[in-house]
Amino acid sequence: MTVLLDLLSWVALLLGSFFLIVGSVGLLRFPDFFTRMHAAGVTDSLGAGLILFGLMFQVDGQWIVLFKLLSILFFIWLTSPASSHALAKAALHHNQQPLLGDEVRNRKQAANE
Amino acid sequence: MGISMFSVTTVAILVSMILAITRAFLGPSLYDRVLAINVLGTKTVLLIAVLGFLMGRPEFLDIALLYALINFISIIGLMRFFEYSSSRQEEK
Amino acid sequence: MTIEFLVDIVLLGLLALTAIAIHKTRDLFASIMLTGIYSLLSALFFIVMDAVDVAFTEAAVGAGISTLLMLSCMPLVKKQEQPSRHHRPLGLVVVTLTGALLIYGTMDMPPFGSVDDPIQQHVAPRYLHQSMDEVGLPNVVTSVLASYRGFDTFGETVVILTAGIGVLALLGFRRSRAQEMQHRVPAMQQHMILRIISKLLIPPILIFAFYVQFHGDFGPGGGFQAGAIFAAAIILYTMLFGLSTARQVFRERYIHLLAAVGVLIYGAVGIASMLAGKNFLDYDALAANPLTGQHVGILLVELGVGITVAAVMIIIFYTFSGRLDKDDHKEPES
Amino acid sequence: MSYLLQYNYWIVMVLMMIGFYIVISHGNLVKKLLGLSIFQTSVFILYISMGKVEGGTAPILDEGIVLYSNPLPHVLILTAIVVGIATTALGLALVVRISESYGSIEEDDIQKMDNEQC
Repeated sequence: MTVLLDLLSWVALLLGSFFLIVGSVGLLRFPDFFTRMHAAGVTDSLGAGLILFGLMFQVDGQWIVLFKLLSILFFIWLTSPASSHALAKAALHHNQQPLLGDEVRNRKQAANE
Repeated sequence: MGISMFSVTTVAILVSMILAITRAFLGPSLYDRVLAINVLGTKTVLLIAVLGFLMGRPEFLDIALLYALINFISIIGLMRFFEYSSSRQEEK
Repeated sequence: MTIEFLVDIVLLGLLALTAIAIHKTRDLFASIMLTGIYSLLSALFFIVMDAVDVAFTEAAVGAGISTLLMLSCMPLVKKQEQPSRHHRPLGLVVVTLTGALLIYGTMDMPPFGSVDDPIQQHVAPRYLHQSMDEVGLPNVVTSVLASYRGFDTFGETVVILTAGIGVLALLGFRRSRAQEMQHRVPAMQQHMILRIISKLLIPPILIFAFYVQFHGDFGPGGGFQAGAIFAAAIILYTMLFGLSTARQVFRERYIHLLAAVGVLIYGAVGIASMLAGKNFLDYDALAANPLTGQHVGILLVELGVGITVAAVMIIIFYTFSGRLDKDDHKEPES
Repeated sequence: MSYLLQYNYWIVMVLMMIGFYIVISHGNLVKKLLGLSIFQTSVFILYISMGKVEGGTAPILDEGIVLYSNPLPHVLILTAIVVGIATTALGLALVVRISESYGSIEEDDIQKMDNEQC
C-alpha cells in the first residue's frame, strides 16, 4: 500500500515539476505578454495541481494536513484564473495588443471584443 | 537520506523560480512583471508546502495558505492602483 | 551538505539580485513590486531557518500589507523616479568601507548553526525546556512573546497604536471640495469576475484570521499575524467596492475606538494581575491554577494585540486611500 | 569549509549595504523608504540566521523531537517586523504630505524650492 502511494507521489511530483519548469521557460522565452500568460497558466493549473496531489498521498493519516492541502489547491484554482483574467483585460485596455502574424485577424478579434 | 521525492521537487521549484524571477527583472511592460510575480507567488506556495514535508513537519501549511491569499490580494492592489494612476497620468 | 543548505544559498543569491534590481529600476511601481518579491523571498528564507512564526508575519505584514500601503500612496506621487543630478561616489566609498568592516567583523562570529554558539547557551534552553511546565503551550515563540516578554510586547502594541495616531495626525484632516474632486479613484467596477470571486473569498479569509488568532498557541500564528490577515481582507473589500461602501460596513469611528480597546485589553490584563497580588502581566495570578492563568492571560493579550493591529492597519489604509478617493460626498452621518 | 559557513552573514552584510546605498544615493523619497525596508529585512535575516541550529527544527514543541532552533530571535524579529511596518506607514504619510505641499518627492526639487524661499 505504501509502495503504491509512494509511486503515485513520485509520478505526480515529477510530472508537476516538469510542468513547472516548462511553464517558467515559456514565461521567459515567449515573445509577448499574452503568450507568456498562456505559459503561466500551465504552472498554475497543472504544475500546482500535480505537486499538491503528490503531497496529498504522503499525509500519512494527518487529516488536517490533507484538508489544508485541499484548501490551498481550491484557493489557487479559484484565484489565479480570476487574477489572470483581470490582468489580461487590464493589459488589453491599456494598449497591449497581442502579437499576431495575421494583422487582419487581429483587427477582427478586437472588433468582436 | 538519499534522494527523496521532496528534494527533487524542491530543486525543480527553485530552478523554475529563478526563471520566473528573471522575467520579473526583465519584463518590458509592467504587466509582464505582474504576471511573473503571480507565477512566483504560486511557486512560493508550492515550495513552502514541499519544504514542510521535507523537514518532516507538514503542519506548517498555514503559511502556504496565507501566502496564496496574500498573493491574490497584492495582485489586485497592483492592478487597481496602476490602472488608476496611469489613467490620471493620461489626463494630464 | 543537505538540500536545505542549497535552498539557503539559492534564496540568499536571489535576495541579493532582487536588491540590486530594486536599485537599478527607475519605475517606482516596478520597484515596489520587486520589494514585494524581496519580502516573499525573505519569508521563504525564514522558513528554511525554522522561524515559522517570523515567516508567517513577514508574509502577512511585509509582503502583504506593506506592499499595499506603498501602492496606495503611489497615485499621489510621480511614477517615474528622476535620475539624481549629482553622482555620489562618496556614498559608494562609505558603503564599501562599512560593508568591508562588517564582513571583517563576521570572521569572529561563531560558525553558523552550531549548537555551542553563545547565543544558544543563555536563556534559550530555559525557554525550550521549562516553558511547557511554566506556561504550558507547545509554541515556544508564543509563550516567550506573550508571557516571558509580555511587557516588551505591550510596548510594541503601543508603538503600533502610536503609528496609527501619527498617520491620522498627518493626513486625517479633511480637504477642500475642489481638491477632493481632483483625486477620485473609481471602485473596480469593470472587474466583475474579481468582485464576485472576492465576495466568495472574504468570509473564508476572515475565518482563517480567527483560526490564526486562536491557534497561535499550538502552531505558527498569533495576534500580530491574525490582525494583519483580518486587515488584508478588509483592504481587499475596500479596493474592490470603494472606500465609501467599505466605510459603511466598517465604520471609521468604531475602528478608531477598537484600536484603543486592543491596547486597553492588554493593559487591563496587566492591572488585573497586579490587583491579584502579583507583578504586572504575571498571568499566574489570573486563576487558581497557574497554568490555567497563563492560558487565559495569553489568550486575552493576543486578542488585544490582534484587535489593535487589525484596527491600525485598516485606519492607515483608509487614511491613505481617503486621500485619493473622495467618491463619498454623501458621507455617512457623523 | 569553515568560511563557507559564514556565507549567510556575508550575504546579509551585502544586502544591508545595498539597502544603505539605496537610501543615500537615491533622491526619490519613496525609493529611500524601499531602501530602508531592504536594510531592515537584512537585519531580520541576520538575527534569524544566528538563531538557527544545524539539524534543529521549528520551536514548536512536539513529542519525539529534541533539537529546536533558538526561539528568542524569532520573538524579537516578529515584533520588529510589525514595528517596521508602523514606521514605513508613518514615513509614507510624511511623503504624501511633502508631495502635497511641494508637488514633488525628489530631494533635489525640494531643496531647490526651499532655497528659493529663503
